[in-house]
Amino acid sequence: MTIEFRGVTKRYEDGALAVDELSLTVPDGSMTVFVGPSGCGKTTSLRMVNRMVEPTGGEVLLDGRNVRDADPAELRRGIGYVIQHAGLFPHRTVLGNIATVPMLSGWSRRSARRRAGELLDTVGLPAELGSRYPAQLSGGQQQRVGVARALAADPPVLLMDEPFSAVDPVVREGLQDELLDLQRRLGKTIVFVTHDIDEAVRLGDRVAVLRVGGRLAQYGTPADVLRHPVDDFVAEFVGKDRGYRGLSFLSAGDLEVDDVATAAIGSVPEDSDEWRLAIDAERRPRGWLAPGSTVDGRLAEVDLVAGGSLYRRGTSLRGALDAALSSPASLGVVVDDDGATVGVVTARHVLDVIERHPASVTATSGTANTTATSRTANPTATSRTPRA
Amino acid sequence: MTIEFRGVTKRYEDGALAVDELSLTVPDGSMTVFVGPSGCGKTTSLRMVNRMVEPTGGEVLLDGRNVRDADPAELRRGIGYVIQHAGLFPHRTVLGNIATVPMLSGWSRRSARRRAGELLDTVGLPAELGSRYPAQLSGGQQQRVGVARALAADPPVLLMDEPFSAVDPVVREGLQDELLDLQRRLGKTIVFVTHDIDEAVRLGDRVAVLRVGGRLAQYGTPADVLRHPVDDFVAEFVGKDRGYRGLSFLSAGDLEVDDVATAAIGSVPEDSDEWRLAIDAERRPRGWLAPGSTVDGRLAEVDLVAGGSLYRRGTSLRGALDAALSSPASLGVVVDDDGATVGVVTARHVLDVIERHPASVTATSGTANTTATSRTANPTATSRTPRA
Amino acid sequence: MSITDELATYLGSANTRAQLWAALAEHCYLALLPILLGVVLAVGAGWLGRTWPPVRGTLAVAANLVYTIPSLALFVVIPGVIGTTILDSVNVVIALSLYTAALLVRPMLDALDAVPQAVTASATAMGYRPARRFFGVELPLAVPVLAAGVRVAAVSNISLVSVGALIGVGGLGRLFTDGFQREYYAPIVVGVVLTLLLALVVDLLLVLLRRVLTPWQRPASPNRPVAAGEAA
Amino acid sequence: GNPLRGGAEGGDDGRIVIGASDVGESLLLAEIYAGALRGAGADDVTVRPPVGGREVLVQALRDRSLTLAPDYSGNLLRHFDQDTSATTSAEVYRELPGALPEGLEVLDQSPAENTDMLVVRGDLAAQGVRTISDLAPRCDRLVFGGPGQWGERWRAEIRELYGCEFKEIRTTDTGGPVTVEALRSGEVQVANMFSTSASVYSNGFVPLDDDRDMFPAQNIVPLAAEGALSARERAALDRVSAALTTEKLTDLNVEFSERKRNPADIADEFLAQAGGR
Amino acid sequence: MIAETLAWLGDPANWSGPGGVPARVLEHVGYVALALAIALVIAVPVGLLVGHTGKGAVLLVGAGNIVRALPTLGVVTLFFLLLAESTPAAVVGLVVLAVPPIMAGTYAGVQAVDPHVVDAASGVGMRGMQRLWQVEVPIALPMVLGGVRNAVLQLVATAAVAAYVGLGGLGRYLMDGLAILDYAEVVAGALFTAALAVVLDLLLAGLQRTVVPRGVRLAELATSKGAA
Ligand SMILES: Nc1ncnc2c1ncn2[C@@H]1O[C@H](COP(=O)(O)OP(=O)(O)OP(=O)(O)O)[C@@H](O)[C@H]1O
Ligand SMILES: Nc1ncnc2c1ncn2[C@@H]1O[C@H](COP(=O)(O)OP(=O)(O)OP(=O)(O)O)[C@@H](O)[C@H]1O
Ligand SMILES: [Mg+2]
Ligand SMILES: [Mg+2]
Repeated sequence: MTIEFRGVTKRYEDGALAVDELSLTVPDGSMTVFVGPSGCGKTTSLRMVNRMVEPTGGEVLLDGRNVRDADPAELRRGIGYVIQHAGLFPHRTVLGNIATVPMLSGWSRRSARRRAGELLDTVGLPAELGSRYPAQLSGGQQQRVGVARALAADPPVLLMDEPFSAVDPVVREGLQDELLDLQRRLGKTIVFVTHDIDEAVRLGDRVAVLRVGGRLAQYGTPADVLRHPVDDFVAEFVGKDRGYRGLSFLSAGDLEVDDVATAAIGSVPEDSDEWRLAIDAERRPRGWLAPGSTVDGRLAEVDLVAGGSLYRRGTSLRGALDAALSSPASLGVVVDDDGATVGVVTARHVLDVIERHPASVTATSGTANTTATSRTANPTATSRTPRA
Repeated sequence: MTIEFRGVTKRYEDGALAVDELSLTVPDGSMTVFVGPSGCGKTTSLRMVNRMVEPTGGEVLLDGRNVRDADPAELRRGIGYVIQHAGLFPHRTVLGNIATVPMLSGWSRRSARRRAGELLDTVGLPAELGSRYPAQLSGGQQQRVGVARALAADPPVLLMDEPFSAVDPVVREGLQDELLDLQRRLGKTIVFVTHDIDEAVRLGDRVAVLRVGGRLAQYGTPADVLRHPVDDFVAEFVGKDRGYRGLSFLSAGDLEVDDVATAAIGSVPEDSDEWRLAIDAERRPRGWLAPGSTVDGRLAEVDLVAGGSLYRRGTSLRGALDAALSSPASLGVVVDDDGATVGVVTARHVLDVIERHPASVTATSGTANTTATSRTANPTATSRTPRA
Repeated sequence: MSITDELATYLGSANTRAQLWAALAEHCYLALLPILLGVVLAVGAGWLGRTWPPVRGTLAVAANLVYTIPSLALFVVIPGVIGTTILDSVNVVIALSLYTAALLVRPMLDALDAVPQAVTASATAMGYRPARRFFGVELPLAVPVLAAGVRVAAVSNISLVSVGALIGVGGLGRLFTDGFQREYYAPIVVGVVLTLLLALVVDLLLVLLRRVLTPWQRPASPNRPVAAGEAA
Repeated sequence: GNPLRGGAEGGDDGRIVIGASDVGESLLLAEIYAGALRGAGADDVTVRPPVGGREVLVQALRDRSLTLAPDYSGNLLRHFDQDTSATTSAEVYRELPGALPEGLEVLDQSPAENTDMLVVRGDLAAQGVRTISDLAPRCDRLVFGGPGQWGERWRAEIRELYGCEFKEIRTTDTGGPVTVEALRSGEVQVANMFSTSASVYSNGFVPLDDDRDMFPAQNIVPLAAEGALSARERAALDRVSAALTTEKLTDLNVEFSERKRNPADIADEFLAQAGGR
Repeated sequence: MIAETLAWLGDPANWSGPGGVPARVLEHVGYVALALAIALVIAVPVGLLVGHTGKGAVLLVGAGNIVRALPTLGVVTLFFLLLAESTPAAVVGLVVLAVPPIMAGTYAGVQAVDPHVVDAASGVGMRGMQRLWQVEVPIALPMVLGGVRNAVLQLVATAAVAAYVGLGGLGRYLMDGLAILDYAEVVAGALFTAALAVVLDLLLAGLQRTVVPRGVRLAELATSKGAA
């Protein structure tokens, strides 16, 4: 289901202009992330989709139909909504929470709860959590229940308002992975709100950067926004590591992988004046053996220098560069999907690939329109902000 | 004043082991940051310094004297304490809050308030805020007042428990800068608690990474922790960008700065098939003029491609690499302290410098002791965690 | 005569015991029915305050005003207003219902306000219409706070019913007037003790009822404590 | 509905509700009536706890919340006929039926009397105050204690008959503990009490002789809602009234307010003695 | 009834002398003030202590509930018999009535002080009593006064029972009116009682405004706005 904002404006009763002439399209089956500083109108924009907020100007269309023409309650039952802290009903069990929308839509209690049980599985929660109350779950589990609840009636559209901001960074990353996976499997049209540019870039097919006052600053693919911010506001907002982060969107392509001297744990390595990668029986990297170091008898973990981050073959250049930079040997270890060592890369190889990449800059004149180097179809967006 | 933890253990009445045999020394005038996942005992450790929590084993020494021998209230008046959410007294004005400790210590009302006024300035707040109440301040301002209050009696030691966690990232960065500046000027001995590794690395002379169960995983300089995590827990905790982040601790040294073709805004540039850096009258970079682009008349901002991040000369290699990576021309712009263009660097130059850096790895055998590549004196620490 | 002897003599009469039971039964009826009615009224007020916020101020003021009227006066004036007979126990029931409602309106409104915004917002977003949301989500979540208010109201009611004895409808209160008239400690002591016991039992039952109505507040699993939202 | 209230109170369904005023012995009399009626076969008889004064009882009898209540002939007459000059038992009882409003009736009156009387403490009596006439010259220095409605009923009378105008008329209660306490402590010097009241004598108070017959005869008389009682029930009540004498009533009062016995128990004993059942 | 009440109010006899409205109001206020003063002396220290130390909260709530359940009429009559004096009996009954709300308000107020603030108070080196007086009490004041207002409302409404044991006050109109079914008098009594309660409550609200620290009010405002 395609979501389209057409010149949408929201001015609250107190005169605050929360959203100003927002126009953009979220194509069917894709995820758009609204990102921007606090108070820039992200939540307001999101809520105009399910009529929790009524626009004071413009219109929001779902598959071309103005949402204003739908009965609000009916409309909302067809749109999943997930918010920060999950907004779970504390007085209902996990299953009761998930079954809410089906029950509202008139399903029988039994089938609603059966569906809820399935969804527990979909979001990766064990079935025995079903009878718990939200207060008995961890933050991450609550968020998963929130997602399951939003999915319960199998709505084509999902709205998610900072759903993961209350959980700690590690759990958060796990939840993001699961959301990406879910999205791949279910193909919903998702609007996601966050104020964290990293999250936006990680999740979105497209990112809409809003500025305070509710104006769209830029709408484009994450690569676009990171690599070609339209103005200083966006540049500042995406942060000073944007060059490095932008590598996330460069595929490794023909990255040259070198062989590396290895030494198996348990073997008796000869002395050597080069760095050797210690590997175990499954060829998984365990650490580095420094040049000139001597090993008493068989090679054991205690003889090693801790390794750097690992680079999984086929992922973006960001990981490759970090692997090389973090390695004590300056050699980034490349592993396959099973974690077995494939070889090593140097930072220089990575730079080679970066340089070989086609210069993706097409917007040579100072238009503020977003560029077209999208991962998916060309987003329809109008950013009316002139270059700062 | 030196703070020393000697085999400090805290087991709460309910049996929870919050801190387990913690031993480390915070040298006089330095800042140590405790970092670790939620519940790892950071707060507990911190509060044992000013006896808000009494250890169940071991001892905490201030300049060699066991804190247990001091009167708690007296002790606390000599130790500044800043907590999350600032913990300001809502019924007192800003000045009243800051003057609390001097008044408790028997200063006259007048001198206490005069001192409070000075401190407002120290923490960068305008004097007119003095008569406001905490509820009338923004989160960032409240945090500043919290810091001022802790500084009021000019204590040699400051304890700060996630003081900036309630404010948004931009404000937070500002507060961190101010804290670093303050620390430079006042030379307090500071223990700082956070669960954000970025904050820890940014602020600390030393970072103590704790694991759940209250055990010290690693104690060392930020560079150390980022570049040589002692085990998988620390490696995982410091995150997967650690190679890149670790560049923060490599000085640019003899980084080669190249000249770059420039074009002044307002001039009429000739056509050219190389990237040219657009600069203004003060030589500040404004963006890039793409190869082969034509300019109608005088060069204006609209003709330009947005530039990448800027690299300030003399700062770490991290900024230099990002500047190169984020530049549409693959040339990172180097500026001086006034923001005027000095030249450009390429990613390759940066790699050259990285490679020329002395391999800082000295711990070639698998000891878990921290390495000695410290920014300051060798920290005294015992991490009893074996390699994972 | 010592008080124990006096009590023994007093309770020795079968007629006395029969009267005590009747008084106790009447006391229960007079104190407990108003709680039920008062809760219904307060819920109604809460609903009104939620759906039409401008009346909230009025509701709060009205509740406070009701509370300022002496119970005795209310007992006596009610027949004049609604046309019941003066000895009708309905007068007491109505008066106490009003007091209960007055006592509960504030906590009711506060409790409804305390329902986390995220929860109401997600209910709305899931397609709840207002009435269903109120009864299905907001009201249940207000129960813990409301329950605390009901406990106070119940105990106050049980104590207040006695005043009805001055108009001849007072349950155990008649023991006080009787003891007073005859300068007789026994009935007063028995009356006070029975009132306290009744209050204790009712309070206990309300606590149990609250537990039954709020299963989510029970720490069912050991891994996470549940925030206790109980007011004193 | 109210499970304790049943249907229409004091109605024609055979249910009998007996009321009592806040005069102490009223409850005792009500229990005696209740016992007598039960003896006469009425099976649904309740005694309500005391409520206020005559005004309340009359109102309740008229709206049939009550069926029956004990009353005192003289005051009852005055209640409906302010200007009556009847003072003797016979005069009063003769005038009563005519004075009663629609819906009320009185049964046979009992020879037992319980009149209002003014009492003083022993010390005042010792100064020679034995009658109200003795009291009259001192009235303007004395504080009087009595029920709330006393002033309205008697202030003018006592001024007219005796020329007594009290310094202050204070509200205590209807011959109950507050009155006793006030007189005992000297807070009031004269009080209105009742002739059968045990506490007058147990406290050493001295009743003053009503030498100009201000207080009318006060024979005990059952006041009933008209037609609410069967002939058999009326007969039972008449028998009880006949059996009750002033001495007997005073004795019963001692049992009630001095020995603190349950009024129902006292009533049972009395009725057994009087062969009322 | 309205006409009769107006007539009663218009009768000058009801406005003068020992039985007149001004005298009755004064008596009424007297009982309330005396009972309130005693209740404050009992309830506030207990509430502060329990709130400050956090010890005995269960006991306090339990005891509060039991005291609340004590029937005022029972207490008054019992003490009348015990003391053979009307005023102390009535006052004891009223004190019993006023203690629970004041105690609960005080305790809840101290207990509700943001734990971060209490923690900060200890952290800057305040000793127990300094923390209590300099931090907990000022912040708890709104709730303490809330409890007092609550108590005053109940006191004013219930001081009428004093009339039952022969005392004055506005309850006199209720009791005497009731005895002779003079509705006008009862209604007048009720009106004056209610009006007195409202006036006293307004006075206390004014007091609350002046004694509650501005910062605390601002903080309350901020949170209530946040919640709205
Ligand atoms: N109900 C409302 N009435 C008045 N103004 C409002 C209302 N809701 C939001 N606003 C204002 O509209 C602007 C946008 O608010 P919105 O909640 O959409 O921001 P946001 O981007 O979601 O911010 P945050 O990141 O803090 O959640 C803000 O200035 C806010 O104060
Ligand atoms: N007063 C207490 N009583 C019992 N256990 C406690 C108490 N305070 C803390 N703990 C427990 O001790 C452990 C360490 O707590 P502490 O507050 O020091 O952690 P922390 O590292 O500061 O965590 P966070 O990042 O969440 O603030 C936790 O498991 C916690 O549950
Ligand atoms: Mg928002
Ligand atoms: Mg902590």
